[in-house]
Amino acid sequence: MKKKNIEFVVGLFLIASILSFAWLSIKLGDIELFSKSTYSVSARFTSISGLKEGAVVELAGVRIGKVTHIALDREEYEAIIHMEIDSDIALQEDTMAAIRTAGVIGDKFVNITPGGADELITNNGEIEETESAISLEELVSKYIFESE
Amino acid sequence: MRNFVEKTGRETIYYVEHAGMMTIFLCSCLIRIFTRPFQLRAIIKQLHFIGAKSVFIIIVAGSFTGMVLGLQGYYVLQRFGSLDMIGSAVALSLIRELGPVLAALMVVGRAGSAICAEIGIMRTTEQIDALECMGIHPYKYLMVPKFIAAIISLPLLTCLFDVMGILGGYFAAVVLFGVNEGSYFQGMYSSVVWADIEMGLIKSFVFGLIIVWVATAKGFFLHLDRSGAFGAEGVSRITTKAVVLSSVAILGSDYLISAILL
Amino acid sequence: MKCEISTRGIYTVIALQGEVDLHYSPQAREPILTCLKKKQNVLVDLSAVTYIDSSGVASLVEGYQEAKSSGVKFGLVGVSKAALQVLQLARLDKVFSIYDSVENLLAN
Amino acid sequence: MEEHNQKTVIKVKELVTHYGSRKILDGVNLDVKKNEIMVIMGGSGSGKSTLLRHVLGLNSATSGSIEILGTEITTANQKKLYQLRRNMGVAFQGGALFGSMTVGENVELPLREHTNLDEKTMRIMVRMKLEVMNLAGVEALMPSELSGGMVKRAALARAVIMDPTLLFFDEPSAGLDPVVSAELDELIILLRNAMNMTIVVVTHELESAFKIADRITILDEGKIIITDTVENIRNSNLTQVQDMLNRRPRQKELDTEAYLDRLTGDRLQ
Repeated sequence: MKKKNIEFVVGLFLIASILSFAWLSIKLGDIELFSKSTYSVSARFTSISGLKEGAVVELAGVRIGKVTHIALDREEYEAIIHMEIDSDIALQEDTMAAIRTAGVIGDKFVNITPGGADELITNNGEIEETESAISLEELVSKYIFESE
Repeated sequence: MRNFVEKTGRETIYYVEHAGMMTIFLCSCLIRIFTRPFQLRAIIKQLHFIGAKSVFIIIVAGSFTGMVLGLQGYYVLQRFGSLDMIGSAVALSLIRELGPVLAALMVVGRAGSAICAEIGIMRTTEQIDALECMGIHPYKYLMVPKFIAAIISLPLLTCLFDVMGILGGYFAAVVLFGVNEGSYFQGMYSSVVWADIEMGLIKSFVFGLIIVWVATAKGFFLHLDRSGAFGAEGVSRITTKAVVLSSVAILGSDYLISAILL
Repeated sequence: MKCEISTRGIYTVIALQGEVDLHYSPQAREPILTCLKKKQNVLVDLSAVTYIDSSGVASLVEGYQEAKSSGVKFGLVGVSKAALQVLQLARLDKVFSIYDSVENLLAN
Repeated sequence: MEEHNQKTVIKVKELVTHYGSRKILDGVNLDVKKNEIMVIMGGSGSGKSTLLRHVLGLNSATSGSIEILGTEITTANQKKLYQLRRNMGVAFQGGALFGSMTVGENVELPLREHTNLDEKTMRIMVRMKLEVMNLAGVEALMPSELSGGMVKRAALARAVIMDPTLLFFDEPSAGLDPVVSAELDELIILLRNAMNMTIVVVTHELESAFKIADRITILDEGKIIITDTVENIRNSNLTQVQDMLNRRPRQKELDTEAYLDRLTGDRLQ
């Protein structure tokens, strides 16, 4: 009975802590257990200041994907970001991607504004229309100079 | 003057020798993890001792740590009007730093000291000699199950600590101070990435190794300790040393791992 | 260690040879228990045994218990002086039925 | 005594060992023959326990050789040493039973680790040994629930569970009352006779030594004074032996100069 007890307690411990681990890694760590089918889309920005890999891609405030890779185009001196978009979300050719900040000093994310064209962006396609990150300093200085 | 030089030399030799001995001990134990037989029953027993029996203290410590983080976070972030960041502040500090470190320190106090005393007592009462004389290797029979159990338990306990901390933070921030529940969890979801969790896991894995290593080696080499004390006094002295050493080693290696991984 | 099984009258004689030690006693235990499970009367012939240790004796004890519970006869034959000493140490010489030879037993 | 043409199972040659800078054993020579009970005697600090630890391969010597059952253990690798130890049973002074296991599990441990015997066979073997040691029914108790004498007998049961050819017993009568220690003496003789063991006993008890020994070795300050049969030891006219037999405290010439030095010298580092 005593030995059974030990096994039971150890089992309980393992279950409880593995559940914690699962919650941490799946919910917080964005590990996709059942990987949702996605397709890849890239976009070019003159500046992405502060955007990180793993950042959220939103459409109308709803999460539709994430940034998987960030690279620098060495010829054009532009940033290229690759995103994984949920495959049940269709994006039009003239979709616009913008880099935004959550709140005033929050995390950077990619905001998608849908377009009106009939043609859709396919896998490994590119979003042509982009709007770079607006830095807080620029905004502030603009405001100050204009008011002068 | 000559006396001083002599003494310094002796000290240095002692510490270098001691470090070498401990390292060889660690390596032999680690190698033996992969040799047969795999003592499942002994491992379960140690999982019970190191892991399961620490759950209560981890839950208590975790929730209070999370509550303190929620409380402090609330007062600090409120000044900047960034209360929506409280979730990520609590979660990030728990997952990256406080979870692994505090869980490890709890286990040092609860299991590390007990393991060290147990091995030390086995040494002073000739039980380790008896094992050797029965043709049973003490590393394999005594140490390996503890190593395996600690390496498994620590990451798991850390996860438990993190979750309890997040819930504690939730209690303080959301229930007590009325921060919006959605912003608490959404901030957390969007800011924590897998790399943070991975870092916490790597840390807790290393801490687990440090805890058993220091505890078992200190107990095992009790008879070689410079203080020369044997018996009950030796055990108590060596246990204190093991707790201090492993706590310091945990904090030191925490910095090193953070510096390497960041 | 070797082990030969033959039938003599109502008895199945299991003759052990050589050293019955920690290593080999399972090989002696196996046939003894199998025969007893088949409800055969078993005699274990120890006359060719050069050495028997306590694991061998333990196997015999197990056999004795099995025989008792299934209601068949179990005896030892040709117990050497050394083997008898081991039995005596555990006071088992009083427990087992010990016969000097199979022939004498069958004659009676 | 008929040990003239018997095989030597333990051969210790010119064993020298230091602890720090202190010499503990100083050229010890000892032969133990098959099937004999050899008692190693000596006062506290005479090095008798150290000698035992060396023979068991627990300590390593400064110089000299120790041969057990034909294997040189001072140079043997670990694997060989562990293999050899399966033929050796050791009962330690304090019993050295594992506190986390019951008496039965303690006695069973060597079987469990080294053999593939059936659970039931192992259980019978354990109970047989416990019966021999007069410990029937303590199988399920924890070592902490046993009396001193029972602990020693349980340790003895564990030492002989594998039916070793060599048995070592460290201080069987230390800390026991005369009746219990007499029982242990009987057990030692019984084991030798019934299981053909070679037994080495380390003790400082004269009475028990004379009762069980075939031969006795007397150690003093790391040197062997005499190794001989009980009879010859009794009749020996070596002063150290007589001192020991008559329980006379050791007499030493007082070197007044050195003595004064010791009293007035600097504090020892």
